[in-house]
Amino acid sequence: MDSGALLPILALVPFIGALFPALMIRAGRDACALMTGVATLLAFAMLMTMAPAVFRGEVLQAQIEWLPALGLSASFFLDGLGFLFAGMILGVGLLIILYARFYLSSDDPMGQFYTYLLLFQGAMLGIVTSDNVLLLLVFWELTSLSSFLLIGYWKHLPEGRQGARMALAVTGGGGLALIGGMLILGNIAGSYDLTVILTKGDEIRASEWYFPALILILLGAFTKSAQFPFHFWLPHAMAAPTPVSAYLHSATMVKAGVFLLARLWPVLAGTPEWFYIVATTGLITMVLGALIALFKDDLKALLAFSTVSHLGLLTMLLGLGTKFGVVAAVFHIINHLTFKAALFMSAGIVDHEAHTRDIKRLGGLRRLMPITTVIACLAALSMAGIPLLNGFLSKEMMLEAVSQTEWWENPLFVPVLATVGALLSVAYSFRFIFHTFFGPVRDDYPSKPHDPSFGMWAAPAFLVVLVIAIGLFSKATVGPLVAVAADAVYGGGKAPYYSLKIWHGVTPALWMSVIAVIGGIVLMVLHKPLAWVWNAVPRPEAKVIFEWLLDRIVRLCRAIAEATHNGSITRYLAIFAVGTVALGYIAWSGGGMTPATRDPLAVTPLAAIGWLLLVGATGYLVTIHHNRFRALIVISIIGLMVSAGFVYLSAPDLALTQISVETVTILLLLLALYFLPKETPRESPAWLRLRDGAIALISGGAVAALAYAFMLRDVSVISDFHLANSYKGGGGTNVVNVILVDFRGYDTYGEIIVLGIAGLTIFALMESLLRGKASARLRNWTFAPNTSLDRHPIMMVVATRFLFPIACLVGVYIFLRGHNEPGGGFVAGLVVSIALLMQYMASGFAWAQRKQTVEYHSMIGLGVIIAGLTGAGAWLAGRPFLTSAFGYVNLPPIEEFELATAALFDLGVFLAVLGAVMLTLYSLSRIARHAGETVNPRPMDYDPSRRMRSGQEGM
Amino acid sequence: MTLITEFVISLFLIIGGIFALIGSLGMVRLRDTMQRMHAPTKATTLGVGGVLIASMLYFLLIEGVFSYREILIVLMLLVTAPITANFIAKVYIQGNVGNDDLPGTDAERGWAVYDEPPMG
Amino acid sequence: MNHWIIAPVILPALLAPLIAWLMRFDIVLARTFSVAGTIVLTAISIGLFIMAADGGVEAYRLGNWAPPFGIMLVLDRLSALMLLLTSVLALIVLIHVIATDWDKKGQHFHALFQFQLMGIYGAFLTGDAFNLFVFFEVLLIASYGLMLHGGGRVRLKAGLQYVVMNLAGSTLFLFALGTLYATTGTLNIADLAIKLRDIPLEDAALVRVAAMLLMIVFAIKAAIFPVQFWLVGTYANAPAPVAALFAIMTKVGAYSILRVYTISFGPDAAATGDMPGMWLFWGALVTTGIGAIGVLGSRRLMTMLSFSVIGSMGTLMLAVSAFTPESVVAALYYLLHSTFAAAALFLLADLVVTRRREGDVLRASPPIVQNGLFAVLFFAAAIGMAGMPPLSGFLGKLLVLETIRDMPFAMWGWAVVLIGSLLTIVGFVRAGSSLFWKSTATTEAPAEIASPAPKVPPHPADTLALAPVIVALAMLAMLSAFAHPVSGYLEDTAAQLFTPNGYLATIPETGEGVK
Amino acid sequence: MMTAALVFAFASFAIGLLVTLWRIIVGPDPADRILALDTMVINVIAMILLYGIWRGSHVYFEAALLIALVGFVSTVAYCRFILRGDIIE
Amino acid sequence: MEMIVASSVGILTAGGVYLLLRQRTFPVILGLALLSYAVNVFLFSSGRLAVGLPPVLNKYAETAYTDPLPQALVLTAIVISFGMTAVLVMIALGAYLESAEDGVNIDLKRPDIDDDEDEPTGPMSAP
Amino acid sequence: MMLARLFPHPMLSLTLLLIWFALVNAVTVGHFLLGGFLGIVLPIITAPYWPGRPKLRSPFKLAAYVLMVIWDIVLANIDVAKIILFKKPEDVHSHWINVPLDLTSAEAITVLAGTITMTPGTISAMLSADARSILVHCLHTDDPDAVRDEIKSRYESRLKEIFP
Ligand code: NA
Ligand code: NA
Repeated sequence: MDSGALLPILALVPFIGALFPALMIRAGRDACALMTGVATLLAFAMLMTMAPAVFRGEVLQAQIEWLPALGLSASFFLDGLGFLFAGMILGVGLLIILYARFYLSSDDPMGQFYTYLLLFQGAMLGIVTSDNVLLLLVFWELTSLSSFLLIGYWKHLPEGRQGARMALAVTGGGGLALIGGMLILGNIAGSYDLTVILTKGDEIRASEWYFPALILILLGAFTKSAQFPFHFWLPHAMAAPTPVSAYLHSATMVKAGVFLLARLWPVLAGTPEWFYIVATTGLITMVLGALIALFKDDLKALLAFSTVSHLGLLTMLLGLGTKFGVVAAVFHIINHLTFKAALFMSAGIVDHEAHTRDIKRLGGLRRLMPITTVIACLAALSMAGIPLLNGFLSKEMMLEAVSQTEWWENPLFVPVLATVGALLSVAYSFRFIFHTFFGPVRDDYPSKPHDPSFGMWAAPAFLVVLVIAIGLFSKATVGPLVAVAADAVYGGGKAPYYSLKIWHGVTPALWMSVIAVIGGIVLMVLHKPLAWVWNAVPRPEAKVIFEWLLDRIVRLCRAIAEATHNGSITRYLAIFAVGTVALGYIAWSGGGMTPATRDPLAVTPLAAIGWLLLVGATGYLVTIHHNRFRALIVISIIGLMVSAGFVYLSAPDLALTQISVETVTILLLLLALYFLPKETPRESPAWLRLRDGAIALISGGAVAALAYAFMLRDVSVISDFHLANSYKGGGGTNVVNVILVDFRGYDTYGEIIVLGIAGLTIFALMESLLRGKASARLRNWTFAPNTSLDRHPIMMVVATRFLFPIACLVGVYIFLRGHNEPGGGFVAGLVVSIALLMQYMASGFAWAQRKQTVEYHSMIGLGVIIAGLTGAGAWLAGRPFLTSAFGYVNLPPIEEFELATAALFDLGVFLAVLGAVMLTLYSLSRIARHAGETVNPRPMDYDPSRRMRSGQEGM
Repeated sequence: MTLITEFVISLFLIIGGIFALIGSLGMVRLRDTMQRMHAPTKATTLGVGGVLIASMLYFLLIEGVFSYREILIVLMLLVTAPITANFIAKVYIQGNVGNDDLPGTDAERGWAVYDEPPMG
Repeated sequence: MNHWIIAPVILPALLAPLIAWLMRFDIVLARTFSVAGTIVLTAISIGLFIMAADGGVEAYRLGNWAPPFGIMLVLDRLSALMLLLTSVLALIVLIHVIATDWDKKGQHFHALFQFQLMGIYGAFLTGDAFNLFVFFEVLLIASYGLMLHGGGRVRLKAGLQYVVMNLAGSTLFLFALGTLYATTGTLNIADLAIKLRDIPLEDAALVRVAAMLLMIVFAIKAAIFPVQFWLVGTYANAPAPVAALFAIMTKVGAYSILRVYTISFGPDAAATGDMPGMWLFWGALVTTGIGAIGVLGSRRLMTMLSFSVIGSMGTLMLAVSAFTPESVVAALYYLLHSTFAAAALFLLADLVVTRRREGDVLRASPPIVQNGLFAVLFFAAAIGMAGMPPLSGFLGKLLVLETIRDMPFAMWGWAVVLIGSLLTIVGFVRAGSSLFWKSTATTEAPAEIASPAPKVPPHPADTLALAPVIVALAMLAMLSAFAHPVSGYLEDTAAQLFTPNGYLATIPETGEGVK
Repeated sequence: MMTAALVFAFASFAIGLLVTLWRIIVGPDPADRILALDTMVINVIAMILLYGIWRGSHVYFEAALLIALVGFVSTVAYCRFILRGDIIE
Repeated sequence: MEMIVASSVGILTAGGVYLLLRQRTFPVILGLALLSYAVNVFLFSSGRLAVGLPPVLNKYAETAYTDPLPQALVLTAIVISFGMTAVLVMIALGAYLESAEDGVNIDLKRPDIDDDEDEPTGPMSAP
Repeated sequence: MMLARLFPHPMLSLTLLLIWFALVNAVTVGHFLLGGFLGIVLPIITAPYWPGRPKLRSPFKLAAYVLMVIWDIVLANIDVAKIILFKKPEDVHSHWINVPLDLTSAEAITVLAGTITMTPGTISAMLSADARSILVHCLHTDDPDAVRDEIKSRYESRLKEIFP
């Protein structure tokens, strides 16, 4: 347990280490590389301290709560399998760090590179040490992200960008499938802890959810490990710098899928589904990858497809579902790592030195770069499975594992295909060797190649040493590791018999191996004609299909998104209306209705007349709405009828408010209509009008039915309290007003703020209009001809001078009586606004504005603040916001009168309303004046008394 | 409530109603807009006047409350009716009657709709 | 009675008119007061958050009238959480606005901003359905002003649509409230729950209509199918920092649904039962899909981000639709996450778009200054929004998937969320590639195109301009790192919603008002 | 008797309302429509006063007064719109 | 009477919805105005109907009153919708002045923005 | 001067007080004070919109004039009613009449125009741009000059005495 506590730190080290290269790039490239190396070395050292325990067969664990609501914990565990992979990740990591230091050119941002590399390393380390499948998912997706950054590292290359995107799309997508699979798995097992899940193999395999989970998990694993048909991304990821290819695409990331198969082997393997899907996929991938590799001229592409092939091999081995297959897989994982990383680095060296990796332009390098040649050839021979090298050993084990395997009762299918795979592997390995390093020295290399500095070849050389060492002394070198890792995979029990010796005697596997080598050599010799045939035969190109598919998907998405969100608010609203009615109906039909409890009120002729007018006006409005001015006149009728209806139905306050609001609204609309087109064109086709009519009627019908239904049913309401307490507790007899300024004064407070904001918004909008494009349009405004020439008619002016103070008086009256009778601050504010509007209409805005002493901004501000402070005043008495107080004053000879804080609050309402309306008006008028309208600055067109005065002067 | 009271109130109500009807009839019967304007500006206003007097009498004689507040409405209508009539007439003239179809002003300036006011 | 509860409403309501009235010609003064006010609001929010954390439900009786007769404010864990979220977001956005001089592009920015906050706080605090309407209107009308800030042809048109849509929505809100009052006789959210107990299913047709209409109203705000269409045009054409602030506006819809359909129309109410959840599920499902499709299909960055907001709302509401304590935890976690993710993206987009020659059109453009830095930030923000680890989106997504597991059509939910994530990732990757990588490739601008000069001279973004984005991203990281304590608070919050004894106890037993 | 008179008055003004609506619909001139609307407002005022008599209540007086005021203002506005386009110069 | 009010609400709603679905700002504003009337009456009617019982207390008599609460709510709604309408009118005017047309719809497709891929690859074209 | 500032329009102040009594429907000390206060304050506040102080020579003559006009209105309506009820529409002979004005006060001209509109068969349609003429529409007459002369003698002459 003690050493287990190191695990979280181990997983964190690379992430913390990643900060250094990013932050200290100014300290120099060596420092960067050094810090990266130190971080990796530190992690490696920590891992090694845990080695003894692991080799003793212990499972190290550590657990930190993270998101218990989800069952996600930062739990880590380390067993043989994890140890094997962690060792590979950190060990190869060290080599890659060294190699990259020399490989990257001075133009490349090295700090970035090492940061990404460490991020990736940490993610990988996390995958292999996670004891919680959700945590594993976290790291899984992190590898996709960090590899995206690494592949796209050379962002100036379009292939880099494309390759990175493709890799992320495929592996990220697989990761999402994996999420689904893991969640199902966790559900079946009742825990997301791997150590728990691994004990529930029987339950999982028996579950009805086994198959979906299997498919989803395999999608994750296969995409990551580039299994057919998801293999295509891997070669394109080769646009990455070679250190990345060597690290991610041979040694570590692509093995994450294989790791997952191995990790979940105890719970998922052993079923026919597993066998047929996994083994078959692996087999196909192995053969297909090898075949393509044979005909690739790009060294890295060749290696990439060979990697695909070997990953297929590993997958197939795990798919067999036998313990022996597991051992072979584990062993081959190690071997593949050693030779393939060495090969990638060698290819990188060739590329680095010769400035090309095209086999067709290479050859004869053995004389120019002997060290590289030795390294590369040994590694390639191992890849080909030539004896004395480690590749041979695991290939033999593979062939032995498959030699007894029946596939759909066919005993030959698997062994034959496996042999073909091995044969192809021999062929491309030899091609790699001979076409690159052997043959005559050429004089047309893009750059004269020679062996690189030690720093660059040290890492591959070290790996090749391992290749030989394992090949010769497998048991001594990796025997315990294979044992402990394989044991971790199949979860204990009796180990199968296996031997890591070079000579097993004459077995079927040996024969298969011999056939492979001979056949491979033959193929290599025949490469030229075969390549001609290969290139002549058309075949689907995975990348093109992928790009095409993605392009189609993007286009489809674009088509859907743009067709649905096309900016037609008309359609949005139609959908809204239909949807609302439909959902409302569904809701209604889900419940019952008891019979009506109220008798309907009698319909008086008076009401019927009002109804007739309302209906007639509405219908008329809809028919003639194209004539905008006339539509406004008709709207007036509707407003008038609604107000009259409120009078009739005992709502005098509503009537007052409705009629005054309606008037102000119409004035605003008239002001706006001055600049707007006077006609609405008929642009909807008949069917659309019909459709809209249908929607309208359905909506109207629904609303009417709803209102009718509830009006005939009684319910007990809270407002009985308001009626009972209005006078007692609120000091007013107009209950509606007391509700507004007291019971629900907070609503009113919000309401005046709405008005205030409206004023500010309108003002701000006007200001921005006068500075924008509209400004130019306004300046070029042509005013309609044939307008009347009297702007401020004498009669209107005189009448207004008389009516204005009276209207203000009425406003004061309505304000003061609001608490006890219909009225109040809001209506009063509107009345005074209307009075001012009347004044403005009479003498013009310019003149009236000059006489204006109070500023409208201030009025709004003052109103809102007065209302707010009145409400807050209650705090002084320790009462909540808006608690009202009132009292009666008796000062003879004046009759007793009431003073209420509610009145002060109402004053705030009054001011805010007045300010907002007038600010709006002011804004609209400024637009008109900006348009260059000629203004008569005098209050009346012509004051006849002037005539007398001037006449007198004349005399 | 005495018969006389009721009779007086009813009388004013009926007078109001009759003038309202006449106003409506005028709006229907008369041929052109200017002619039609005569009906509501006078008849309907007087009709409302009748109702107002009835209302005042009603509250005075039956509810026992003297109020002359209804007069405010009459005042309002009396003050505003000429103005609105004036405006509506101008709307009609501007749209339908040319300057030449009107009698001359016998003054320096033409009719207000068609001529600018004197400066100064 | 604790008067601090109303402070988040009153403070901006007093500050805003002062700014509009006295400081409208002095931007420095307006900025100072706006920032100071927002900081104080944040402090108050923290205080209230701590107060609510002890599990009590505190009611504030406005006008000293007992609920349900007067209006009450309610401070519980949920409202405190939303307040705090709003405050932090507001501070982040405000700093960005000041750093980028957005507030100078029109009149009254700070006044409208404060009013906007007031409306949002009011909506989160109120315990009254009609008052919720009022504060919806406050926050909406302020948002109209902010949305139109700076003007311009397209923005005005988009603003027009935004206003029309919301006016239609407000109308529906009133229809819903009318039906609600007509069928229950009350408006108080807690009292509704009590009244609803007495309405059997046989008599519930009308109240069910009210519940459904309310749901649609909130769905408009939360941008749930079929009333999500408006969002794209609005967000894509709003000033970017305003779009960032709007990240909380969709959450107001989500909050309202959470509040009303757990307290008033809870899953236990016989009248409505599981109706809200059932319909919300399908709406959310389609929304998630639409969001993902739009992200992949967008040609403009701002459109893409808008679609990503839609997608995140769909995912969030999927979790809500289960209406279980666990699903509410998931929803709230995702809510916190998606708020900051959207804010980070929009703020970053603002910094990038104003520097690019091609604006927010996703095609190659000469590289901008600090290309690498912006690329890194975009990558992080995209990871956040697309729900990739290590940021909180991944955990949020897992939580959502986990909690909808037992719903009848959960597999559909899973499929849509997961496939949607893939589309989103690919979409963001393509966008980032166009914005940052390809620009590096086309260093030399095509000379033959007489390109208009960038709107803003390509000066580097200073620390003040970068800080908000970085802070927003840091919030994602912290949500992820501190998932345990966060989810702990959320679990308590959900528990409070599903055992609303405390909330219902705000209604006095006697039903007698005190004064 | 008074009830009958009241009904008669109601009916008379109701007919007035219908006639004005008809006039608004048939026009033909904007002046006709504005005039009809103005008359309609006066008719409504009369009906509100009649309603006050019928209910014996003063509560409706303010509505009538206010309608008289706003009716005037909106009539002037409609006219000014036709005459000058901009109702406030 | 209930039928009268309900049908009025319905007709106002229908007219409002129809105008709301027009393609120019002005009819849309008119439609919203109609809807606002409709919803005000609807909300008002949630207090049920009563003739001649205004909720103005008579200090000296015990009488019945109609429900005052919906009236207060409607008042608030009227005021708010007034503010909203004013803003909408201004925005509509602004949009018209800026763009010289008064449609409510915009073309979000923006055909001026072309696709911009790394390589314009036709379907199945060989690399 | 001080008084003029305090009472820019004394008649208006009085009118406002009377209107206040009408509005509150009560004549009490309190309302006298309140109405009086408003009667003083409102004219002061609104004074900027009513520059100049219209001269009113004789308020009593104005009252007499008003009573005469009200009586005329009643008669006018009966006249118009007769025309509407009993005349065939095609027999209604309408005329435009130009009435030259001697009045020079805006208030006086307004009152005259209002009077014309409210009294027998005439509507004042428009002023001339220099307010020297008034255009009158006569519903039915066969002698337009007589109508013009009656307006001038019956109303304008009286108004000349009231408004100097
Ligand atoms: Na009038
Ligand atoms: Na006359």
